[in-house]
Amino acid sequence: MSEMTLLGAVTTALREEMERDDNVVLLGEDIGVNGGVFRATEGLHAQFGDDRVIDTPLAESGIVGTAVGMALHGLKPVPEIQFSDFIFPAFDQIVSELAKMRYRSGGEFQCPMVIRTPYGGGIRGGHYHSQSPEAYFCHTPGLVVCTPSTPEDTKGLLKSCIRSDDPVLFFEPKRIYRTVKGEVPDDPDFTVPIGKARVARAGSDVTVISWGAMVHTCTDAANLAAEEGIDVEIIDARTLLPLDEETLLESVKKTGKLVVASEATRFCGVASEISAIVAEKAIEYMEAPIVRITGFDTPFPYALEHVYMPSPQRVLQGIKKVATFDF
Amino acid sequence: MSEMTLLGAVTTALREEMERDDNVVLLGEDIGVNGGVFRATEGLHAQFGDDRVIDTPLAESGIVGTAVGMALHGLKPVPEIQFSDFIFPAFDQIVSELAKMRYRSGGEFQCPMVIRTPYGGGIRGGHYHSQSPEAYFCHTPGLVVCTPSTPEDTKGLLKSCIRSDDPVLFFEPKRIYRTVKGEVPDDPDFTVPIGKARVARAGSDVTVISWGAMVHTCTDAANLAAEEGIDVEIIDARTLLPLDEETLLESVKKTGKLVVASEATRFCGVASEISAIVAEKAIEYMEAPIVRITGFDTPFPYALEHVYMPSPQRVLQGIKKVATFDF
Amino acid sequence: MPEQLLSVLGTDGAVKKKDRPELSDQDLLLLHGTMVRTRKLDERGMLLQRQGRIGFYLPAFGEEAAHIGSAFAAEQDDVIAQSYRQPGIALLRGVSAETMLDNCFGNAEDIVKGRQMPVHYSFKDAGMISISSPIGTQIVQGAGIAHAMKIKRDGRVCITFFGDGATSSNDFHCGLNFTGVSDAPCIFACINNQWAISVPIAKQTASRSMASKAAAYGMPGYLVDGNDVLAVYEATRQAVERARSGFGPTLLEFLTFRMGPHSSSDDPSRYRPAELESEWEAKDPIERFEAFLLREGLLDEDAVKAIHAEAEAEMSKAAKASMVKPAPSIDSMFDDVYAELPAHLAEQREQLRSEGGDHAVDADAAFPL
Amino acid sequence: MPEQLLSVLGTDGAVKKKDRPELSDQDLLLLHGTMVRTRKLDERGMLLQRQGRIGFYLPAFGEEAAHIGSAFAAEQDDVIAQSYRQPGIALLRGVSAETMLDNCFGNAEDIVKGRQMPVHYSFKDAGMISISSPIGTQIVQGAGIAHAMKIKRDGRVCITFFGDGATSSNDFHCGLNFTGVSDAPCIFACINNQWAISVPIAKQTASRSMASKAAAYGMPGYLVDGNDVLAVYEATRQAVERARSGFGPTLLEFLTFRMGPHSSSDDPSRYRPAELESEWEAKDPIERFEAFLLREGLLDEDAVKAIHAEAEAEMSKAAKASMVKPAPSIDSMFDDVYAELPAHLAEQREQLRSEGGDHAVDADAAFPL
Ligand SMILES: Cc1ncc(C[n+]2csc(CCOP(=O)(O)OP(=O)(O)O)c2C)c(N)n1
Ligand SMILES: Cc1ncc(C[n+]2csc(CCOP(=O)(O)OP(=O)(O)O)c2C)c(N)n1
Ligand SMILES: [Mg+2]
Ligand SMILES: [Mg+2]
Repeated sequence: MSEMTLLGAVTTALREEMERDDNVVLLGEDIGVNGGVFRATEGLHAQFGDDRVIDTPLAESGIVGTAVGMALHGLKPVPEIQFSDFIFPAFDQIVSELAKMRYRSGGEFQCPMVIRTPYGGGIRGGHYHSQSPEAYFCHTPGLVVCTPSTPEDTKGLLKSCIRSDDPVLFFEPKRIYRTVKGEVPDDPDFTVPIGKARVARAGSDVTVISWGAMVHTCTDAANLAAEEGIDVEIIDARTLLPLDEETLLESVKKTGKLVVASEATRFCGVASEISAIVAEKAIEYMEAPIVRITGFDTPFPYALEHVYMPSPQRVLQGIKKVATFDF
Repeated sequence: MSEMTLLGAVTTALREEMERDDNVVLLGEDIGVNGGVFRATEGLHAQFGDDRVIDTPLAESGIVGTAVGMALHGLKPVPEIQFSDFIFPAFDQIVSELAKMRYRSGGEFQCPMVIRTPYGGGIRGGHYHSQSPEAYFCHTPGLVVCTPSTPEDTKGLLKSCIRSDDPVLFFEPKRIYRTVKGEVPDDPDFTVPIGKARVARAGSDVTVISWGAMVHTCTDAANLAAEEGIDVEIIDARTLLPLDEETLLESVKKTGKLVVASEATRFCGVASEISAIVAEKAIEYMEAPIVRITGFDTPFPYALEHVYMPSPQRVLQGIKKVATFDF
Repeated sequence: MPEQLLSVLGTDGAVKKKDRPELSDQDLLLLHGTMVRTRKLDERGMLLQRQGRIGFYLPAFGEEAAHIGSAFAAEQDDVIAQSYRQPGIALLRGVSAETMLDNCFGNAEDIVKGRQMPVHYSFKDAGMISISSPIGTQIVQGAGIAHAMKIKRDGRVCITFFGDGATSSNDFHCGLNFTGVSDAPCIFACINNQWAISVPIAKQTASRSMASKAAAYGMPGYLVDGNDVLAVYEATRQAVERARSGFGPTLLEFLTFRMGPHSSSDDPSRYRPAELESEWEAKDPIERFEAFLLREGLLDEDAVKAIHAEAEAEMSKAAKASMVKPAPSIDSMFDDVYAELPAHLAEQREQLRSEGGDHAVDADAAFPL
Repeated sequence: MPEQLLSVLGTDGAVKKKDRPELSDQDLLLLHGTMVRTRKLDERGMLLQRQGRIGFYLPAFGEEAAHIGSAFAAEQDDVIAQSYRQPGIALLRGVSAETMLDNCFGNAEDIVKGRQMPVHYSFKDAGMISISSPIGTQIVQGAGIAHAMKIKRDGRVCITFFGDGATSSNDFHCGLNFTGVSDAPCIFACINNQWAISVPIAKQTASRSMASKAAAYGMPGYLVDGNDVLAVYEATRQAVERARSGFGPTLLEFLTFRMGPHSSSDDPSRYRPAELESEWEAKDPIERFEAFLLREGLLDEDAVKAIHAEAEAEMSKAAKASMVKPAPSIDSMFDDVYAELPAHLAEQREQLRSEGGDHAVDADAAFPL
């Protein structure tokens, strides 16, 4: 085991998988000599050279489109989108091409790749350096969407994703890149399975499901709730698509109360999907409304970021609402 | 009143608004001399000329980006995206620019425009001529999303949208462009309000909410249900963002049973949002699971389109499930 | 000099000795045969659509020289990333007409399992990647394929085909710009048929030619007579040789004319003059090549007729065979979304199975692509 | 001939008589004063960031001639669509430094209501559209603005500014291609500072120059010495005149150098050699212009010093004034999403109000743009 930051876990996973498989190549803006603007690829250009760590021109659709071609020809590209807010120029290549390639070719072709991208608020980035766009990709069959919250899961999931045959959107919670540290297994074959949630905290009164940096906000909220005698179970979804419904449903059937917490804007977000799944499959167990604690349905503001983002207190409010609800 | 098709209502609304306001301009691929591949702009080039009916180069991001600039300089553009499946190259201009312009400029600028685009399946169009991508836009604060289902609403809503100060995605249900006909008011100031749902059929046992071509599928299902003694209320959402929660909640509080029907893929779709709203705000009234009848979570298939798309029978199955549910 | 139209074949079929590409008689006849077969396949496709047997078809009338001549300059293990309007490449690379029509019927033997519209082929064994509808996407993918070839040093090249309309796409810009920088072995082959559905090239770009766009990406560009199969072949051969030798990408523009409608849904009389059509009919690339073959004595009139008749028979037979095959299984709808079926799709498949397949909706067939 | 670098000012400040643009002494001094004020504003912005008073800053050190000289060639009611790195245009057009710093502080008097990061201005009254972070988006918007001008026949032109990195964007391609066809009065002004964060132009494009990309769109392109404010002005003046007279768009490339970091989050020593930086420091556009003004007798050394000191004082005063203003109201977060507040946002605002504003999260300040 080694202690590392979440960012360090990204770099370690990339290095290990590049050492393991010559077909793994990285491409993106500023990822070479500069090591990425967050330094996620620090040292990799020096170690693997120009052919495998490629600084590209400034065009996300070119990055993903090129990566699709590379994957079609047998490489395993791991493109970086510098901020997830800048993924939209690549949306067509992701939604129309990457996601559908295996299906539309009757299984003749596949495009395994991992699109890594830092996401989320809390770094005073305003509109265009703070968004949480995971729902757009979750609405797209054929994609896998992952959102780790710990260094261990980051390393293990990223490695699973690189080894997977499916195209993955790997959303890295940049707010906690450096602030969250943890022990991570050194075994180069340590992986975390795609599609499996993690019970981050066991509890019996209320289920809280979340992902990415919000898991830590929820943990703070759960601690506050404990002081008020409410025992919260936290599920870290880890993979959003395909979602681990089993773990979710098992928990809500036990607690009968659910809070879904997400940084993203609410309307048509992943929080809504999770709520809908429960309302369809376990409504008879529910003893309270299903509460979503999310970003507001406005663009992400700069100066008011601290009130825009769901705080532990706001999550706590949701927990208390469902805990005390009486039909 | 005049009888017209849904397509005719589009053309009529465009013509009337262009006659009313010189700032209204159309742009898109093949919309000029050719009148659009569906003929929605038939005759408008001849009537209004090159300056106001503009055939563009083949680039949706260019179409929307140009329209954003035109709107910034006081025109009221109505771009056409030939099929909604081809809107994704324009995604960045829509999500990053159009939707956020007023907010990010502190209200200095706005980009009123209506992006018209035919959507949905049922024309044997396969992957790329059949999708229902409305949820992507509903997850984007700042946009208005409309989906009419009748000629009257099409004319009235499109006119409201063109007169609105907000940017609108106007999804036209192409499957019923020519098959659905109806009486439409001739009054050039006839409009239908944005953000208001319509009770398409009053009923007391089960609420079905839908939009676009699916409203007709739901009507067929409701007729089948009636034969089995189930009285269905159908809500035609008409506007998806902002959604008319009031009409929806009023209905489900009455019936206690809800089926949400949509052509789009399920995961993170608008159907899920509607379900989540009810699960959050009216769960105590619900007497059955909230059932979503939607497209499957696969790309849109060609040869199996007829089993992919929700049929009246499939909607009926959902209606019966909630009607007969026992906690 | 992009502005000079490279041409080899005279309109009368005459060729200057020094211009004649090094092609064996067999090669020349193979080129001709493939062009004729492609024409007949397209005629059959249009007929099947008019008969209501398939929902849609999209022909390449008039563009046979441009795409077949070009693809002929690549080796079989070079990769083709094409648009929907180069059917002849598959025939050239040994795909049977029946396999292609299986796709148009979307039947159980369709390689893409009936999932895409007609003419959206995928022929991995023939080195041809899956075709999609969105315009231009294959251009940057071709750039990526070539970039992978460069990294793998596998000695291959990629040719990506696209239309004049596609030069306006984001992916054209990205594909050429990235490849200018990477120097990957990619040939960008623009089939300029002068129309993007109803939009003429003058409304597509103000550039003097498509070929001249190459300079913006630091690569050579050549304007080639796209109805001259020998010029097309030779220009591509040289580009392939440069790419394979490590000298990087080339943009080729093949100037031609879409002699038919955009697709079975299109009516060109709405937007282009009949005279223009007759003018270009006179330049039919197959007739022009046949003039050459006759002049060279490689074929006589009877042989030409026989080749046409044989191709016709081939397509008729293929259509008959494809027509009777069953539809794909309903279960197959859930395969290939992911490498393994995830739980939610297993559940949805179960749900569909439980319906017993009787919940079909009616779809109406005609629509414009 | 795009490849010829257009230049007027010698490095020693000498100008050939025939090359000298028709600018009054007052104009020349205004240009100089604005360049100096811009430099001082940027220094102040960087200082405020280093002091932790603002979260982020992005300077235009070394690029003052390129953007100020260019914008000076437009009339006040011509429209500017710019990127985040042309602060001098706002100063030139009469926006006060305090107003600009209000944006950097995101305070209650910030025109954009504290909603965007520092340097993301919107100055409608000064004819400058809202700046956003995504690279290139303003290029095609500029094309649209110009297209609207053409339709409205209002006699205006639009200048859109963008970096070398932005030439790779989809919106560059669309903006120039659409305008080539529409012939709208748009000037595309590429500030080629040779870097896109850490990526040098050689990795950005293989094109010989950015100006030479103009041919791909059927418009003229000129490569201009971007550290020579007179050449920049004159090239733009001619382009504006052409556009206003109905002769369509022009692409201008101003070759310059980003003398500072990309932004307060960037450390250029990681990716570019110090020697290169010193080489370009010697070409400082302000010093070069001052050499001219001294030589022409428009200023003497003392006057130059006074101008710098005055600009310095202006920025210090502006910073002090901005610094003490309160934050925007929490309620304001829900305004301007729509023209009218929809029900769901009213409800969310109510919810936030009910919290009493005590649910704040901690945000850490440093991050790379
Ligand atoms: C992104 C996108 N936008 C629009 C369309 C609709 N469409 C299909 S073909 C076509 C014209 C293509 O023209 P060109 O690239 O010249 O190819 P051609 O059809 O002439 O071979 C259009 C606009 C599409 N398929 N994809
Ligand atoms: C679409 C997009 N991708 C990535 C970024 C991150 N980013 C910010 S500035 C920049 C470099 C821009 O370079 P250039 O266009 O040359 O302008 P300069 O900063 O040199 O003025 C990058 C990559 C972004 N803002 N937008
Ligand atoms: Mg064409
Ligand atoms: Mg730059």
